[in-house]
Amino acid sequence: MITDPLLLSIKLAAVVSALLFLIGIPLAGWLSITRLRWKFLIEAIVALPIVLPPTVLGYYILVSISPNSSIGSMYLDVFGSALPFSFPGLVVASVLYSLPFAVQPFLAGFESVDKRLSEAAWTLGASRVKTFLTIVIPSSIPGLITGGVLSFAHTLGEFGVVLLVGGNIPGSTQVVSISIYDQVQALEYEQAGQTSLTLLVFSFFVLSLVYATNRKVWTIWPKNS
Amino acid sequence: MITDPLLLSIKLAAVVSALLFLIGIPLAGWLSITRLRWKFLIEAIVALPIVLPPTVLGYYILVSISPNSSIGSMYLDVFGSALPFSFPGLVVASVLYSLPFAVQPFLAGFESVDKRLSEAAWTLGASRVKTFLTIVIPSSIPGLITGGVLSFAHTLGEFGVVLLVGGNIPGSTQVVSISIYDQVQALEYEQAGQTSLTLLVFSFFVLSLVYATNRKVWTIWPKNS
Amino acid sequence: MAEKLLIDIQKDFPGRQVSIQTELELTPSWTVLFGPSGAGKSTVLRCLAGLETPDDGEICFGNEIWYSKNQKTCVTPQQRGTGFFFQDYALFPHLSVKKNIGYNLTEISKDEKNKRIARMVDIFDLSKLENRNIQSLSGGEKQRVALARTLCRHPRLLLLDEPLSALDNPSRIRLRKELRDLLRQFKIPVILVTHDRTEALSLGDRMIVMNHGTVLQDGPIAEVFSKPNQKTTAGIVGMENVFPGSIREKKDGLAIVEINDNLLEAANFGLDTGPVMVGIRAEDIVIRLARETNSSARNQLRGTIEAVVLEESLVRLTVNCGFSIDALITRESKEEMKLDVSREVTLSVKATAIHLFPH
Amino acid sequence: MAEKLLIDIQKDFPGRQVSIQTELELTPSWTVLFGPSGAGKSTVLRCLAGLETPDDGEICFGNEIWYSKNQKTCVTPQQRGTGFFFQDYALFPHLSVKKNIGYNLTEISKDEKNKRIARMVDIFDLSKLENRNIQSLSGGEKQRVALARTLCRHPRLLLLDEPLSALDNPSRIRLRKELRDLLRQFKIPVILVTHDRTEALSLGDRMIVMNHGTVLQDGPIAEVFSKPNQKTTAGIVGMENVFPGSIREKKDGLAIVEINDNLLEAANFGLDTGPVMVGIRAEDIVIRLARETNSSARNQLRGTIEAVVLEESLVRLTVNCGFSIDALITRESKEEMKLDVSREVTLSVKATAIHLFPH
Amino acid sequence: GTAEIKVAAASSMKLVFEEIAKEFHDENPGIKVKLSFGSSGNFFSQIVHGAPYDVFFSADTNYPRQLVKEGKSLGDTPVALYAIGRIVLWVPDSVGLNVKKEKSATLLNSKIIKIAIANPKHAPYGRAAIEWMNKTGIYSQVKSRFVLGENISQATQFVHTQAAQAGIIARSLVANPEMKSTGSFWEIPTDEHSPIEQGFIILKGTRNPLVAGSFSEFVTGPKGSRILKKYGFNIPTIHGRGLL
Ligand SMILES: Nc1ncnc2c1ncn2[C@@H]1O[C@H](COP(=O)(O)OP(=O)(O)OP(=O)(O)O)[C@@H](O)[C@H]1O
Ligand SMILES: Nc1ncnc2c1ncn2[C@@H]1O[C@H](COP(=O)(O)OP(=O)(O)OP(=O)(O)O)[C@@H](O)[C@H]1O
Ligand SMILES: [Mg+2]
Ligand SMILES: [Mg+2]
Repeated sequence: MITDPLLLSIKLAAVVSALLFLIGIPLAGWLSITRLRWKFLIEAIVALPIVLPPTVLGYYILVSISPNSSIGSMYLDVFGSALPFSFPGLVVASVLYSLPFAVQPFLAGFESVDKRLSEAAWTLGASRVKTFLTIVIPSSIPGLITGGVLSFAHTLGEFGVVLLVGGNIPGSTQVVSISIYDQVQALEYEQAGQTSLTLLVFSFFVLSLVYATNRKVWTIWPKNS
Repeated sequence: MITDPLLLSIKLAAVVSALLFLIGIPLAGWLSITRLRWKFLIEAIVALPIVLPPTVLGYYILVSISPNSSIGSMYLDVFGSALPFSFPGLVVASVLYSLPFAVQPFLAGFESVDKRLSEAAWTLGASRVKTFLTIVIPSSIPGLITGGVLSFAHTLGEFGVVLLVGGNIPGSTQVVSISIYDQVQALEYEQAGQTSLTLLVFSFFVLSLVYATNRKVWTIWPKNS
Repeated sequence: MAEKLLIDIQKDFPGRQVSIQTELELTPSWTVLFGPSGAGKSTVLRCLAGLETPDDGEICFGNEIWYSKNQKTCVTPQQRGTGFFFQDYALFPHLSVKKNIGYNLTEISKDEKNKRIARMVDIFDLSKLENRNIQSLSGGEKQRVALARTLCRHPRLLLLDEPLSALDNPSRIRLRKELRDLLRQFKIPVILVTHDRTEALSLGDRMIVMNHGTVLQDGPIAEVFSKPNQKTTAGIVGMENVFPGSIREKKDGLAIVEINDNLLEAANFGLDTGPVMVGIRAEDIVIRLARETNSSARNQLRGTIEAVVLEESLVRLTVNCGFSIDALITRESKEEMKLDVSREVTLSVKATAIHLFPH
Repeated sequence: MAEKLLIDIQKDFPGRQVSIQTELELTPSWTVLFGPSGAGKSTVLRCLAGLETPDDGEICFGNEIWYSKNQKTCVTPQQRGTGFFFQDYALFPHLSVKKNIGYNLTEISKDEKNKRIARMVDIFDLSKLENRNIQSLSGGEKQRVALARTLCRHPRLLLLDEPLSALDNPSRIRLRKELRDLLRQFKIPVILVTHDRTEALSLGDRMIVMNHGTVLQDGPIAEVFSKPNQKTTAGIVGMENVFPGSIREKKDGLAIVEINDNLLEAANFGLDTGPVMVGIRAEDIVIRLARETNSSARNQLRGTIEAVVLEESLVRLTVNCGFSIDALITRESKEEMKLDVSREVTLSVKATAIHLFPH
Repeated sequence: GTAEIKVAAASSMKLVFEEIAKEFHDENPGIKVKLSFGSSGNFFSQIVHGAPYDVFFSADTNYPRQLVKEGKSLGDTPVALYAIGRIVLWVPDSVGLNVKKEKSATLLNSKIIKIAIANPKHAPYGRAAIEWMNKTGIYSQVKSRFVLGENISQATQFVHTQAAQAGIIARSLVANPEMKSTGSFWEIPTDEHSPIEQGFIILKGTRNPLVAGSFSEFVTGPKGSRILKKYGFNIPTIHGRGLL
């Protein structure tokens, strides 16, 4: 079991990013192809969670997943443990909170893919879903990476929501952002500085890696004819 | 003078978004055309602020702009008032914090513009800057809007950084997210719910408007030949 | 009775309308959509592929209703199973040449798939490019890949939007020949958009001439070329003597071609006996009053002048020699030989001036 | 002495190399880069425009060094002031047709700017499309807009990458004629990439034939067409009799053309007196043993056979009538007339078979 | 003219100070009191870096004491107390336990899966809770069930949402009608943990030391004490400066 807050954060961010790919790509994909008149309302709803302060959002999430809410009791019945103050609870909350940071760049990426490529795939018999998976997604790598990076980093630094839904339990919900906060509150500035530095160095390393690889993708596919 | 926290938040978000366009577009533009080998490091640095918990980031920003720091004292000398615990201080902190949410989508947008359009503009004698302004930017509207929306919404919901740098002073730095937080802290759930709802309704309205307009942009420019 | 493709559609654009009404037999034949830039050719093709929804009318493919305004039916592009070649290629930039060609070939076994791709690579001379990425290809190379990709699927109706227009001359001539042969085995109807006369003549059985969004003429290709129904059409297709004929025999590098019971000798560039389209430019026909010998002009036809029309600095003679044929001569020649209606003349044509388009 | 454009560059691609070494006079002349798909034509043009940096060599435009590997110089595209026409248009999708054409026309007054745009709109027949957005244009319409945009700036070197290839036939013919006239006033050197023989012949003064990334032949256009230096070149350019000549006078719809002191009569389609390029297809020349009368073939030249070459089913005769001219006849004709080297013959050509390319 | 003071107070004191400020304003109409609430730890950082508050009412005595050390106190006067907090054990009705009867044993019930407390690392209420549990000897048995709020208000939210089934929270917060109607509490005897002393200082940077002084005197005076008591605080027997 992971007890180090940094590792826990990384695990959380990785799980959340992965889930956001799973949820965000179909959602953004649907938004990019639907001809629904009111799709902009859905786009707006997806972006809404950002405008609430995280702790407040956390409070509302907590209310709606606590065991006496319908969602919470359903979860309790199925999995035998409560959602709040657990790692799965953190995941649910972070996914909700970071959703717009994934969906928005995904959508921007999908919308900039030439419509004719999709049309070509359709006439080659590929279903809309297959076209989306094999043509649109691979042509939107920069957007997907942006979304992935934003949501990964955002989850790493997430604090308010995680604090409220997680309850700061060492080894299960005490992620690194909370532990740094605690250190600052306890006026342990030196320790806080060290933890922050570790987090920054790690993040810098990961982000650099992602961006450097992304760059390479474009070198393999030169843009000049 | 604006005293209502919601109006103050809107003002802050508007100023910050505007500044992020001013700062983020050149930065993302430079990143999109530079052939610098190490540009991915700069991309990583831009994204770094997200990974720190907002209050911790706020703490470090506070330390570095307080009048005992060099930046802070310089500002004090020039403008005659201290940066922290003032509206300009909030702006500085929010810009720093929201920078990646603007720069990333901008960059993804710029990078998806066909290289040949820029080349065409160059051979028509347009400088790199003019090309960027007149060709690349108008061709990346979805990315720009995504960046703008993300940073506007993000600033509206920003809490930790603003709390630390602003100090929750009614009428000058008490933005709506902090006042909702206060209400929740004081268990004034009903009032918090009302303020949240106002904020959500307002944001929903703004976001819908933005997305609906964005949609229209694409209807004016049909993609099929 | 062969099944038919019924097209009767109308598509509105701001300030412009494209409409077409025609019926094509679903036999392995070639229909050419011919017309100048902006005529609406691509629009018609896109409606047939299901990429564009017409604003009115219907499209029936045999018994299948592909589109019907009244019945509110619009079959998806996937279900139509047409092959579509895009004017600007629309190749997948993230896939290699090979993967582009084999895209979505899922119904067949892997072996069969590889075989098909290999055949396409071979036919379109792409062997050196197989694993290249699309962005590094030149314009012509891209076009060949796009053609290969479209044909690889054995579609049941092939829609080609100017497939050869960006190719260089040698490749174009080679592919034009091969395209027909190649498609013969697939036994599918083809609709070809082009604005190249030679391409239309070489490939088309039937021709639909469009201009400003409407159909000007619609009929067998020889008829449209030889008897344009109006001046606009004539201007668009250009004037030509075009006759359906057939190669009777071949000897010593000459092909003996029969047109309406007349035998002509044509230089033979490797065509087989069988039906051909015969084209003779009006300006290539030499008129004389008597038969002559000792000339390299091998084909001599006797006929009577039916019409004399002045055309700018030239004179167009229509001569009946069992079938009508046009000749273009200078005014001076006409004066010198005193040519006029009902005068009997000899037409002579060099074997090399008789153009055979395989059919 | 006119200034020169010196090109001596090499560009490496994975598995392919493009290199060229030549010198062009910076006079208002047309150089044609000719070659099949993938030959490297676009690459050379992009290096000249500064869009691609060569891997070795140098480019000098008069006294200006545009690129030099040794001096580590590479002038930006903006400073070079070349006009570049992109093979795939590269029109700005967010600007109207008019705004595309007038893009970055900042050095001139607004009045002047509008006048220029109006002129371009007129020349390229875009008046109905002026305010349309680019995405709604058809393929050919896009190409015309792109041409107009490039020419609107009066560049000091014009680089055209297949400017007419996607146009329909009537527009292509019209624009081919107009392009030369139009550019004459601008007095700029033009480098044209094409794989269309007629286009090359109509527009080019000089021709550089490329294949597989290297230059095969480089010289005056008539020379390259008439005397290809090797079989590959011959295959690429196609065989033609091409001579520089000039129209002496015009009468009764005929143009009297002088080639090497011989006078020929050609059908005149509105050309003025002055220098022209004269093209006669080898297969259009009729050979007979004696002079003849009463024929619509107006041009008769006496000459001696210099060479007899068998070509597949045909025979190519090279006849010297003061200048060398090739004729293509069937084997049967050769046998019947017993043609052989040093035999004297009469060549006759119809006035309509003499093709004049304005120069 | 009107004078203005800025008062920084712990967020758990929001209701109390809003009432105090109102009464103070009624008494001194010329003085405007601007209240800022937040975590005492954050106020500490902010004051160190020049935050423009006049008086700082902390939720403990540690942060103000540190500030005195940093030389941020007006005239270097030491921390003065203004209230003593109390903790209670609060259980939502839905759990179905009678906390008033079972007292500390409530926490050992298997229905109590999570126990909300404030983070003992920096929140005095949390520290007091731990101390009490140690004293009653249940600490080691319940320790694994803790969920930690950043401050006492958050701990309260945990139980109030019933995500946690019991909470050791401030007496002042259960007076809130929201809490009253949804659960019941048992007051933890004050002798089972050291007193939760809450101190304040007048800050050196104050522009208006007189007004700041009169406001803090109002808080510690009879009217302030009455309000504090009403919200469940005990009043320190000696307010005298220099006590700490
Ligand atoms: N989305 C659109 N909006 C407005 N007008 C359109 C749209 N699509 C096509 N058009 C117009 O309809 C007409 C027909 O276009 P289409 O692309 O079918 O021409 P085309 O015959 O294929 O020409 P080309 O040979 O140049 O490709 C053109 O005038 C074009 O401008
Ligand atoms: N970025 C690149 N990477 C790899 N190979 C390239 C790249 N750009 C061009 N090439 C190759 O260089 C060769 C020359 O390409 P170029 O585009 O100059 O041909 P072209 O003569 O213009 O042909 P076309 O008439 O088909 O446009 C081609 O084989 C092409 O595949
Ligand atoms: Mg078209
Ligand atoms: Mg090219």
